[in-house]
Amino acid sequence: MQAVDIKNFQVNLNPTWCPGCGDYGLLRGLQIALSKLSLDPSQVVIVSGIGCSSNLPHFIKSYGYHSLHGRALPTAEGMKMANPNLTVIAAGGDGDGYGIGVGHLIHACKRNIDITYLVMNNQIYGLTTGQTSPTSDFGSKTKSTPEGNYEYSFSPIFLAISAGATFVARTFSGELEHMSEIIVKAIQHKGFALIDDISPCVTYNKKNTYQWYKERIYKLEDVGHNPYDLSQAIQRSTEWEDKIPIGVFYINQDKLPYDQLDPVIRQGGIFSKPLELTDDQKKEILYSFL
Amino acid sequence: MQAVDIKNFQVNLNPTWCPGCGDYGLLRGLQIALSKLSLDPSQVVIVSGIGCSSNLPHFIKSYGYHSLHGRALPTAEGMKMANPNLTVIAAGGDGDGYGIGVGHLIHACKRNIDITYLVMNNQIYGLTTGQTSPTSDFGSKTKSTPEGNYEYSFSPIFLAISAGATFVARTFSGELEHMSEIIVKAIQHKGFALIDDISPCVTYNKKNTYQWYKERIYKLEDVGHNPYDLSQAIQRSTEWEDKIPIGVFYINQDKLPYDQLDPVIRQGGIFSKPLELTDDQKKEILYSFL
Amino acid sequence: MLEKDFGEVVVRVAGSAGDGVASFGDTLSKLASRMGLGLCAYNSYQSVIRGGFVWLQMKISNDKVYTHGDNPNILVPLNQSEYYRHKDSVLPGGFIVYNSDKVKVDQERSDVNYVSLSLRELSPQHSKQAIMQNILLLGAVVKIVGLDSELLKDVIRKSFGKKNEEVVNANIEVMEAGYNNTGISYDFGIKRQDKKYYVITGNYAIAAGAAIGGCKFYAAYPMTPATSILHWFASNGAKYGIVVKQFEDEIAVVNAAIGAGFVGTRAMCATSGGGFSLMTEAIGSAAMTETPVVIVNSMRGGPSTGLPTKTEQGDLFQALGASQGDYPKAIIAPKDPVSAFYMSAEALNIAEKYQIPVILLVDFLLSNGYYGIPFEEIDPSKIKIERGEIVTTLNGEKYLRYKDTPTGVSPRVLPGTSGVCYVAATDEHDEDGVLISDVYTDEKKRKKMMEKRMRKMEYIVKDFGLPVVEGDDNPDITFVGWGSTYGVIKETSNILRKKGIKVNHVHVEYVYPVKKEIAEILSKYKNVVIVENNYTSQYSKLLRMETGYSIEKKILKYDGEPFTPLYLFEESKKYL
Amino acid sequence: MLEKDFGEVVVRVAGSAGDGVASFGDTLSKLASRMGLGLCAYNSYQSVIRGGFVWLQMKISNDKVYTHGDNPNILVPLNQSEYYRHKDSVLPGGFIVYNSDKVKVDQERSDVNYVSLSLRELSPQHSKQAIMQNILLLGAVVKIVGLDSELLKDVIRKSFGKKNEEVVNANIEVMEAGYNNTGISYDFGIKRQDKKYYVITGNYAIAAGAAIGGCKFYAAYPMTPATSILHWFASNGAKYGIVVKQFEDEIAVVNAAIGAGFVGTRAMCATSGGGFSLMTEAIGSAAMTETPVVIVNSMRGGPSTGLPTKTEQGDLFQALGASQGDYPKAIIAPKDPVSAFYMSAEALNIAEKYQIPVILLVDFLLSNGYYGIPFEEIDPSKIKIERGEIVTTLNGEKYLRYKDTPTGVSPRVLPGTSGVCYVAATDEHDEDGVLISDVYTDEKKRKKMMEKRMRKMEYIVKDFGLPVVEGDDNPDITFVGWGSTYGVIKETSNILRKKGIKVNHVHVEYVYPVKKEIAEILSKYKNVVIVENNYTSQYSKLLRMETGYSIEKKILKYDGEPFTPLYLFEESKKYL
Ligand SMILES: Cc1ncc(C[n+]2csc(CCOP(=O)(O)OP(=O)(O)O)c2C)c(N)n1
Ligand SMILES: Cc1ncc(C[n+]2csc(CCOP(=O)(O)OP(=O)(O)O)c2C)c(N)n1
Ligand code: SF4
Ligand code: SF4
Ligand SMILES: [Mg+2]
Ligand SMILES: [Mg+2]
Repeated sequence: MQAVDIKNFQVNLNPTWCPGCGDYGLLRGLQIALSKLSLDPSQVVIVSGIGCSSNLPHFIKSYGYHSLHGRALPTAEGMKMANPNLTVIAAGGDGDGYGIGVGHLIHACKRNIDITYLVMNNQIYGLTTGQTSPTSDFGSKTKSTPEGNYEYSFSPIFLAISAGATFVARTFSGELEHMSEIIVKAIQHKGFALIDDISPCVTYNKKNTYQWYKERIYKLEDVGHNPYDLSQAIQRSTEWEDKIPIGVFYINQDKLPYDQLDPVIRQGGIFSKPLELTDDQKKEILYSFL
Repeated sequence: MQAVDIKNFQVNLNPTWCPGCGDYGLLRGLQIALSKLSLDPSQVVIVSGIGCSSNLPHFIKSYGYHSLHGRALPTAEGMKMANPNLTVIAAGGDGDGYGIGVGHLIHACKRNIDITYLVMNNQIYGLTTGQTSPTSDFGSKTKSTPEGNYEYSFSPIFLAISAGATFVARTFSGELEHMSEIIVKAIQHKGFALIDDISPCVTYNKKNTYQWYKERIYKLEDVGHNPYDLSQAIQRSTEWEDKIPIGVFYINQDKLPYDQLDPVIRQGGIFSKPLELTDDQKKEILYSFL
Repeated sequence: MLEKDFGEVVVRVAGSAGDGVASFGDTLSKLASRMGLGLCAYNSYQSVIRGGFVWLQMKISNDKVYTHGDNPNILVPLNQSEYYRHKDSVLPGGFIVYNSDKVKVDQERSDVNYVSLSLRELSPQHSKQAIMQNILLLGAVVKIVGLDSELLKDVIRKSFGKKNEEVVNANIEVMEAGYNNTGISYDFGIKRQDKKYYVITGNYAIAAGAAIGGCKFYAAYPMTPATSILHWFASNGAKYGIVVKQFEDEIAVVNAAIGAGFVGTRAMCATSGGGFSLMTEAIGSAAMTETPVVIVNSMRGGPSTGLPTKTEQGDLFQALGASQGDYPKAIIAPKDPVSAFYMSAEALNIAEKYQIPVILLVDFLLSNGYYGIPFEEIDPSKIKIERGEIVTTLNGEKYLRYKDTPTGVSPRVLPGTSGVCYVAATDEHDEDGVLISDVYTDEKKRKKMMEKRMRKMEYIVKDFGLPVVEGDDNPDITFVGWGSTYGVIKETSNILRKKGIKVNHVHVEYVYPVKKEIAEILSKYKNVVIVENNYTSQYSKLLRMETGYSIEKKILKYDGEPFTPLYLFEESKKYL
Repeated sequence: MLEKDFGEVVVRVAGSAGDGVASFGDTLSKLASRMGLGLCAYNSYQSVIRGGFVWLQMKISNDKVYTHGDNPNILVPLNQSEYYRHKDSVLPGGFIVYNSDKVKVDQERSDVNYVSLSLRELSPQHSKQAIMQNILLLGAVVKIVGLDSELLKDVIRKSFGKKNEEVVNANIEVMEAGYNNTGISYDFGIKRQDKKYYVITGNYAIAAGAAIGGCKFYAAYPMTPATSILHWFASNGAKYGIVVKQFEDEIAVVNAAIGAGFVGTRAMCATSGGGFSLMTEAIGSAAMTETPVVIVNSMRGGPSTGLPTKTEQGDLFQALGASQGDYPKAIIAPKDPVSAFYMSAEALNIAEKYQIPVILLVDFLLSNGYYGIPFEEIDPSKIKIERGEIVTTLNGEKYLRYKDTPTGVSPRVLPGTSGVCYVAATDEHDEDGVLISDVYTDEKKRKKMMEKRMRKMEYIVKDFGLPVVEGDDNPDITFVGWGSTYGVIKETSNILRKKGIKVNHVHVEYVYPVKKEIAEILSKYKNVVIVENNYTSQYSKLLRMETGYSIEKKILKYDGEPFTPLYLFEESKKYL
């Protein structure tokens, strides 16, 4: 691949994350991936929700939309439907995407719309100073569960596959090269791609630290995982506490993305077309009421 | 089982459903199940959303709460947490539960709270006169997709399993005995139980008719399905167009329900306790601010 | 003698859901409009799919019609219970037209004419199809009123299309049986007119206005009474290059519309109060990111799920209080389908020009009522697409997305434009889009940005039109209304005038920001009465809060049904 | 000479998030209150976890304190940039206390005293722990002001607990190094008092009031500035038999609270504007099903995500316009932590007594400010649990859940009660709970039920207290405020009085329904000025809309920071 200079995607603003935050890793991995893909920053829109992680669009050069908590995906979908020529990337946290926003995630997976969704999963609500998230481990002590979390966590990988996502992967903010390669594939994939990035919160998650993850992480490609096999994918998707796989869990190339099925979007979207209808079209509309 | 008279669960009000609507089947199946369980109607609360199917609480004797579109589950969860002695049943449509309400469904599954959720799935939005629902088949022509639905439908069974539900089944409104047995098991199950009831809409869904279903439906117990086996369950959960399994897909007895984990709910909930704190407790609270 | 004006007739058909009440109305409306007659119809239906008590009433006239009228001249009960429920509503001298197979007449009134037809006898081969009674009875109505049965055949042919010749013939046959076996008729003075009418609902007018106004993205989640806008777009969108999408909920709907608006499309969505509640958070966010978006809220009986198929004007304060904090927005409420057509397009213009959310407030009555609209009143060439300032090339100068300008409006660069990049954020930000909420909230910057946004309101209100003021000088009574009550106030005013009372009528369509001139106009009149279809008189509250002008006299209705002229006439007596 | 009143001192500590600004304040507040001193602190922080410009200011006094004051007597800059940012704010004669390892003093002012300490020199063994500079500098502050360092040791011991003896000793050591190496002090007139204070934030007061008021179900989704209520309940709930649950979003939160309320529990939830937006649909539904629920909305800078950690009173209209249609609800806004404590319990009473949603409106300032509250002002025995009518046994008569009563309130039977069954519906229903929206919307029934519900408002408003009216007869100026501005108006009034101006102060806590008496009270005064922390003066709008009474003179602030006495004093000059 002919990469452009990563500087194309850098801005003159320091991230406001805590030193050591995993989100620096994803930011860097994304910048590497975009430069590998030789994309023009002005053809990329990054849409986020609210959370520490959701501040990301401010720290990368591209168009950005820093939307509401949990609403990155529908906002991104509207953009993609209106202008499918744009590379639309959604980004945010685990609370944002798997908590308040999980309904949109399920439907975006189902819709298989051509968006790449990057979730910086730190198993905690960072910006609100450390409450339980949907991926917080059972028993985790957080500010909202000081005696331990009484909910079993779910696997976002498993969930996304069951909802119909066609590209599902996990990356680790401590493995930039691996991450950037997967982001490249996800963006190239035609359809909805979820990347669950393990992005440690060094301030509020004292259980799931870099160290904790490093002891458990292994690469799917190292164990001969076949991402085109649904049952293998599901089996791997539920691994956690002992071993944590990263890499591409699942790819499905049989389903067309929504934007190639819808007759209007398929034609390059509405963006390039004039807004005004022709006189004949206007007449046709009115005459239908005769 | 020592059943009480089904009349205990009947009211003096005719359902407002169209003649032939599948929801009559679920209503009857539920009444049979409740009478088989010999429950006292005043110890049962049925909570619904909005939709044709969500009118159900009015047609059965018990306490009922006809809540908002998509919000049956959180309302029911609040009830169960406040008074775990009640048998709390949530009910509604596919739009209600898998569309607008799917985020709550995912989290109720994850939480494994001891509620039975009955979804009358007709693959259409009935009350709003026939638009696409999340379970509408790909290509279905509905009022909102006159040229055919461009989304792939998902399997609510698969979804619920991936989210952590511990009892997942499908019934058919044309098979009352089978249905009522499964509802009995679901209510007896300690934890979250989803029943996806195939409940044909005779008015707006001209594709997925009784006939269409009957040609495809088979019973899981007839093929030796083991509901304790996750991978078997998942494999069956994705069957549709050709063959449609009904029966219990999945049971997981390893996870405790939320209401038995939370230290306050576990003690029989707050309902029976006096509201007023003791003087010592009041003092303790205030002294903590000294 | 009929107490009605010569040259008009009111027909009411009553049955259960599934009985075909709506299609009876539909066919009759087509016939009337093709005869050059004016009409207005209201369908009072229920929130069930089958059963329930449904009635549709249509006023047909030689002239344009503004309401569906009061008591009917002709009642067509489709079943026994509806016969009982409605029989007393028929005006003396009027008609009750029924199928004697289904309706047994007792408790007979001596002052009305009973027209009895038996489907079984007149058309035995079709008597199994219950729905056939409608066309039989319609034939009778056509005969009584003296409408054109040949034209009706044409309408039937068009409705069922070429493919269904058998159905067409059956319908024509039965219709003729009804027509020919009705021995009675009455001269209502209804005559074919040399006029052309569209027959349109408020919702269709909104859809058409938006499509012609350049809407290219329509998102929705079904909700009565807004759903038929979705249906229109779903059936017609592709033809006109409009992306139409039903999302998983209203939150997704409005955020998707905002996303589409952000990348430069004209986007609209519609819902009713419950869905609007869910949209409010995003509506505030559009104001903060300065992204254009139009939200139609078609109000129904509230609170909560309330009366899903009934009318009310109860969501004004919801629109006003949508989302937290102070931010610029516009609320406009068309008075009839003609206004709905133009204002739908205008909403898109306001949204883009000021980069704000615009709320188009209508209600069940306007959304789903059928109106005959004279041809010349709908002129698509009057709709101009105004997008506000969009910058496509920059001459080297630094682009500030949120530049502080005299009007508060900052020229947009649309994503995809090369050489520029910015971030739009729902957090408070400076002119360049950089957050001022995270590192240091500079109080001066915050104040500047708040004032920049709110400044738009001063300009929007200047763009807004004055209220419609119609009627007599030195009025004995002045009616104030907003939105869908225009028609009924107009007809009531005419009734009052016939009694020698001088009436004028001030009707507000540009609701918020409030034009102060409205208070000035009203303060010239001595007997000002507000008419609202809600409990708390929301508009008069808004007016008082914004201008200090109080309207003390109120006629309010909140029982689910719309005002009718006689009802309003009776109510207005207390202020005369 | 210090321009401050004798007997009080204002200390400001400034740093970045993560520098320990809050814990500096916490320790100081504990010391002060244990010395019997009054205090009030405001923490101006940012919406980032690390970095950002954060400062906390505390006023300490021999008497009760109402605000965090204006410019400080003592500044403690924790890093270089904050030294520059804040140094000019110090009052002449004041002190700048700093760690010379981290802060280099230049641009020196000749009118303030510089107190320089080096952690590296004074306590080399702890110099690696940056956080230790705080206790060093606190030691210095204690010395300057003449606070009790022995008591401070006690506070340190309590804070770190017995398990951390090493940490305790280290902290005491460093504190003493600061104390002993500060050679300067000043007589602020601060003296140990024989008074007892609680130190409490508004949020803790709400939580405590609710717990003592019988709240047994608390649901939330984290959102600044409401989050610490959740933290309090999460840590303390189990002890008091309170179910505490963080749900997946605010929609689930409020519906779960309603569900809990339906089965007979006292339920509360809290959020800020964005989450409140998502709750609105359900708030209307609670009114329709007549289910008690209390929603706390702690306002922050808006619109949209806005200024998450800044203060504003901008959500009044959001509360007012929450959900579609007209329905009964109450909005109350405590003026300080004492009111917050009682009104939180009162909200639960109102909700159950009238079976309605009650909105408790507070803001960032009140929620997160620390206040010293004299012991006797918080008396739990004053909180009475009033549940309204609950029927547990029926003597054979037919139970009507929604019985039309003179007050509009229908006695409740709680689910689980045997012999009764009913359905509560968000659709319109009759007295027995049966829907009237589905089969036939009887207009009379609908009207009756609407009036039944709305009738509650007449009784609620009677229960409501009058506004607090304080101050001089024949005032030259009358301040009107609501919610958290009470303290600053009170202090400003005192400043004005010292200048010979007669001031009175009308403060509203029972916001909606509006008591008409408020207009009557205000109309007695000639120079009425409203003080609001928002752009559009939302309360004066509400007051005008409900009573017709206009307040034309306004002092508004919407830059994120709260009013301070001097600011308000300066602004009020234009009306004198
Ligand atoms: C509707 C709404 N509810 C709550 C919040 C408060 N809030 C801001 S960020 C956040 C959660 C952040 O967690 P996550 O998405 O995991 O991001 P992280 O900070 O961990 O990167 C919450 C609850 C909000 N902004 N909006
Ligand atoms: C927030 C909100 N949005 C939309 C609606 C309108 N609405 C009522 S029922 C319904 C869908 C019904 O479909 P489903 O849940 O499948 O139930 P069915 O009628 O098919 O039994 C919708 C969209 C509503 N009541 N509330
Ligand atoms: S709080 Fe956690 S998630 Fe947020 S910036 Fe700091 S380390 Fe990252
Ligand atoms: S419309 Fe469909 S779902 Fe609704 S009652 Fe009729 S058959 Fe049942
Ligand atoms: Mg997180
Ligand atoms: Mg359905």
